[in-house]
Amino acid sequence: TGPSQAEDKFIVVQSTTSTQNSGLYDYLLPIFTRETGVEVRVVAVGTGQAIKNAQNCDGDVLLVHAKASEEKFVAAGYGVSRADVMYNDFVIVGPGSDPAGIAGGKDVTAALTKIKDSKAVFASRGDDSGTNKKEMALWKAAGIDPTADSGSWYRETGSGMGATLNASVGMGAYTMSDRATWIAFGNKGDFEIAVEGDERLFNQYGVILVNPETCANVKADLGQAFINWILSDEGQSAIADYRRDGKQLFFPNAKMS
Amino acid sequence: MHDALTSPARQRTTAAAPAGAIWPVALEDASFAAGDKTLIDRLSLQLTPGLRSIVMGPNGAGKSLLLRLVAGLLRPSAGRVTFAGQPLDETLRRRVAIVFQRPVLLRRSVAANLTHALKTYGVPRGQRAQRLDELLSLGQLESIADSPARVLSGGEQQRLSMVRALAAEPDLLLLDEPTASLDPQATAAIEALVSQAAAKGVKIVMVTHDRGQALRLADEVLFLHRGQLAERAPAETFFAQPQSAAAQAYLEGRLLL
Amino acid sequence: MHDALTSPARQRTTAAAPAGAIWPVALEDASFAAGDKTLIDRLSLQLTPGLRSIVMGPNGAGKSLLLRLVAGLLRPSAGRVTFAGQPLDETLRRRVAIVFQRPVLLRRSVAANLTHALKTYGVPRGQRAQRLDELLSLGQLESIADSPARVLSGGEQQRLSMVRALAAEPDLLLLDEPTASLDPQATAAIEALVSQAAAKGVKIVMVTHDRGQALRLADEVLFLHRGQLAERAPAETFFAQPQSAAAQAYLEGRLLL
Amino acid sequence: MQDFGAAFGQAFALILSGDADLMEIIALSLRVTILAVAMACAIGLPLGALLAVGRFPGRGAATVFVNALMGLPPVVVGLGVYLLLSSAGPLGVLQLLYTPTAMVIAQTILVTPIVAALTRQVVEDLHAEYDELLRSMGARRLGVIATLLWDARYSLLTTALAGLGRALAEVGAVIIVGGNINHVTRVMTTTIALETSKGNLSLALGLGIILVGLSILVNGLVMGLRGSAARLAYA
Amino acid sequence: MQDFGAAFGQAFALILSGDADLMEIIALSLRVTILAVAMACAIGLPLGALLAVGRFPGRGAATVFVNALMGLPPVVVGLGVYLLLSSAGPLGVLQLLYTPTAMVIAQTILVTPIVAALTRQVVEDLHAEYDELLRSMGARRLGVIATLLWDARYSLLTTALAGLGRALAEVGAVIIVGGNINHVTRVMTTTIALETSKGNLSLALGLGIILVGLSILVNGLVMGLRGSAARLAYA
Ligand SMILES: Nc1ncnc2c1ncn2[C@@H]1O[C@H](COP(=O)(O)OP(=O)(O)OP(=O)(O)O)[C@@H](O)[C@H]1O
Ligand SMILES: Nc1ncnc2c1ncn2[C@@H]1O[C@H](COP(=O)(O)OP(=O)(O)OP(=O)(O)O)[C@@H](O)[C@H]1O
Ligand SMILES: [Mg+2]
Ligand SMILES: [Mg+2]
Repeated sequence: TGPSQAEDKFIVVQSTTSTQNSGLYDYLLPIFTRETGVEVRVVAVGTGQAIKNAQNCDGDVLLVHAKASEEKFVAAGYGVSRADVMYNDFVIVGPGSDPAGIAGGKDVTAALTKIKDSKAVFASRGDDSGTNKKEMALWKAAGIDPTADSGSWYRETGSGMGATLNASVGMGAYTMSDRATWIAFGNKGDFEIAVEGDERLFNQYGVILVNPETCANVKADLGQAFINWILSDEGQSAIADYRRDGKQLFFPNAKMS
Repeated sequence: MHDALTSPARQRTTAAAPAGAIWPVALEDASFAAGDKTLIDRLSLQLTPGLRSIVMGPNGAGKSLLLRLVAGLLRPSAGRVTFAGQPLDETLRRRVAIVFQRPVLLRRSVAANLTHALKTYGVPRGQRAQRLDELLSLGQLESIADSPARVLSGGEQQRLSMVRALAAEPDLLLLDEPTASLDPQATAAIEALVSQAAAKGVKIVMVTHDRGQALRLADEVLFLHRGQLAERAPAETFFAQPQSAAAQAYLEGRLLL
Repeated sequence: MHDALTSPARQRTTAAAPAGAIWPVALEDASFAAGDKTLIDRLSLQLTPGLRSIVMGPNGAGKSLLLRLVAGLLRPSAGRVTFAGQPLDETLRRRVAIVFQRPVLLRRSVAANLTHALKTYGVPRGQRAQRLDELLSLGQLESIADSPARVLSGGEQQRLSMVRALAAEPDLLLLDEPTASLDPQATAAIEALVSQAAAKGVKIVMVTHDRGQALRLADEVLFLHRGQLAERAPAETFFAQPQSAAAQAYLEGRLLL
Repeated sequence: MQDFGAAFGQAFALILSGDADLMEIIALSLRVTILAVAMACAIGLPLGALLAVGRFPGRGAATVFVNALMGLPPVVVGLGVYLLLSSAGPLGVLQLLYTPTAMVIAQTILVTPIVAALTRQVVEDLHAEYDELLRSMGARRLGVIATLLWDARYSLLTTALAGLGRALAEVGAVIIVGGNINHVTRVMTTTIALETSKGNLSLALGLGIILVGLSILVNGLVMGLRGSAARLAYA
Repeated sequence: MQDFGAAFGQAFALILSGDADLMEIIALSLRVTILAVAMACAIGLPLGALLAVGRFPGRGAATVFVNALMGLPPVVVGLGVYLLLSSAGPLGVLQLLYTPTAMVIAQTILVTPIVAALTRQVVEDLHAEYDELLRSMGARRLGVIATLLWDARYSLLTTALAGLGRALAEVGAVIIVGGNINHVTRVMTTTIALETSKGNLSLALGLGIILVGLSILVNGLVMGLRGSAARLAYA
């Protein structure tokens, strides 16, 4: 069980795996708990599952990165309001041998086209997550329907980011990952970032308080306190301070009103 | 067995007389078939208290099956077995005890086997210790009370089965070759016990191949052959002048086919 | 049993004479203890071919344990059991067969039990069918060859165990009350078989409580009492003038303590 | 291959360090598992025995059903329990989701069919031997079950150990209903899954080695106790 | 509660639709599971029997070890096999990672200890009865094992079914070594996990119901065959 002083004062945050796997929470949350005495319990699952769990009132705060879904969530009355918290970006990673010859590029659609043309193996999460949705949008922008080749050069792993990265390394396949997960990832093998910096690879995280009117059990005060803190200067600078291997993983961009 | 005072007959008088009559016990055209073999063949038979009935017949004649039918352990495939006109029910069941040809003993000590039986027969907890001592002494089992029952010698196992059945204080006692592995002394002791019990009103139905034993104990003999009752006669008549060819051949040790 | 031509003795002559001598079979100060009980107590004994040895003694004397020690199924806790001076080894083992007091039958049909034994005894596949027929007829088991062995009547089980042991064509045959549940005809048949086998040179060691049987079969009697060899004498001497008090009491059916 | 070496290294380093977080996680793993197995035995042993000795219509179907439930997918059990315990679910008011209790419930559901199905087999085998005796004694159903369970207790240990193995190794259900919340519902298997998804494969493997070591320890303890019990008592 | 209703609805709709993807997934699930259980039995039955009848030093320890391996965490097995088969691993040249073969290997490793441990118990119980007879007949070790396995075959069915249940329900190992790749290595359990992570809980549950139905079908079939076999032959 958790620290005894917070036995009752805790909130549940439904979140994605990237924020958890990158170690951000392990850095961030103790600071908040120290200041407020409120324990934050993170349930890190796929974005879809996190939203579904929040719809079922099994959390006080939702922190994910799928803006369209988040706005739908609020519009449907499940959440009070949505606020930007921070961003990072997606990168295309691949084996050092770079079979598709895309390394060093910046244009993501060009890179995807090369991958398809060379039939280099590409691992997609294929799980409807925020990352997956972004990837599909990029394919579409490149005018490619990769799912037609699913099972051959295009492999849908139907798994989380970490599992998909493990699979990519195992298969020598390109894949798209958020930068935070990639930097923190421990099983890189000879993999390197091939494509980065395209502004279409932008990755926005948002935070939402679950609506206490739909969900009577939501701890609105504590949840709001957490949201206020994370959006505050203090919380934002804490996010900015978090580094792995000397690299900043998340860039705060809250617009406090 | 050396202590007649602890015979079951004495104990019977101490137990409350059980309600419900069981006499006559009757087989009415009862058959028992397994596969396409008719092993007991439309057998009709009445048993009433009093006479000691000895069942004889060649190996495989159906003696053990007959005892099982009477004990309600087998359901006749045709015809019926009745107790005072009724089928055997739970309340009557404990008034019939059977000693199997091949002892079945629990994976427990000798004493625990008997305690289990006393418990099952509904002897109140407070009386069990005393009854246990009586039964152990009755079976001359005191010195091996704590041995695992399944390592006992053949004769010891038979004696244990015997006193366990006596613990039931039955009205009808079915014995399947209870002295087959006993030494002369134990055989004599069991025969004495059987006679005592009979004298107190317990109906005895006993299978034996031992002609001498049958002569000593039998009031009447039931001779089974190929699942049928070939002959039923007072003991003297049977041994002096067996009527059926089968019984004649059996008694002379000739091959029966 | 009705067909002397198929006796094991005849078949022995057809099998290749096994190498290695087993005689004399000797117990040298052999003891067997379980827990703190000494069940066989420094017993010394030599068995040589020829005389039919009948083992007698009260229930629990240790007769079955003695047979198990000789058969190499129990390891003496002190002393040793030797065959021509050597401990029993794998090659000698098949020259000793034992029929247990309580038949142990495989969960198979009668025929399959015998086929299994023939296979185990190393009878070549081509000869098994014929040997099987011989054994079935020897045990009068033809009509129940396809019955599951474990539903056989007590006598049928004993006959099956008996012919299974004969299938081994042993030099030493250990029989533990092999006729205890047999009808007079089957008893006579087994006794005839035993005599025939003995006549052909098979050493017989047989336990029985049946004085008549002992008188008919015994060349010599070994009388066991409390795990010790109380008396060993030619049959006539033993029954006419037992030397030990224990044997006297036993023969008279008196209580032995 | 160096990963395997690294894994053993990590395992030893972790154990030797006596890391407080690790100890907490191990303790919770054991607590949840042992509770779940105890509950599963409390239900599964009598249930399995009933299937073995009962003579009621539908017994064959019930047996097939219980056997089939050995193949209950953990994720499905996790989902089912989640839906029941979720605030939106019928038992939401109990506020059990994301607690160790929820994990115990999910594991109990997973393990009970295993215990029941294996118990049925063991007890049925023994019942074949005891049936006629117990019926001839007029033993009631409950007495029969008690007798059989007691006399088969050494064989049933293996059944319980099979359930223990399943519970100890299980991750799919507990991660859904427990949420793998740090310091609250994080157990060995969910930690291993987390480290795997972080790509810390040798750490994950190291934790796995510790978990297997734990399993060996518990099994050794149980078999040791069984041994002494069998030697001591024959009641 | 409406989720449960929806789940059953989804399950039926899916089955009735005869969806080709679903059929492909079910077929692969069955293929992988049955192969793995067959291999696990081929290894586990004799191994368990050997543990039951053998009299060799270290037998007790080996038994504890096999029992403990029933608690092998699937994720750990998955990782181990992944590291062996990955391109960087010692068996990388075989190119087996992310193939059904890899899944069969992982499941075989998971199921074998279960089959072996349960077999040991069943065979040991029977051996207690047959031991003296078989020794007196001079039966060799192999013959003893063959005799015991054959005579215990009906009891051992439950053992195999326990293994089957485990394999059918397993997700942690196959998702790592199979990769849950659509049309290649996607099986029922990995699909359920995927739909769960998408938040399609009632679809996931529906698939779970189909999987349990499958398990019931297979178990029913096996028990039915067993019944007819037992009735027909007593060889
Ligand atoms: N379930 C069964 N299936 C097939 N045959 C059976 C079954 N039960 C008994 N039998 C056969 O029925 C016959 C009668 O068996 P039973 O045990 O009653 O004989 P018995 O008269 O007691 O003989 P014994 O003196 O040898 O004990 C035997 O031939 C036996 O093989
Ligand atoms: N493993 C054991 N542990 C404890 N006692 C045992 C064990 N095996 C046998 N005994 C005891 O040893 C004694 C001798 O047993 P054994 O079976 O040799 O007797 P027996 O002479 O064959 O008697 P019976 O005529 O009744 O068959 C018995 O009292 C029995 O209870
Ligand atoms: Mg009989
Ligand atoms: Mg004996």
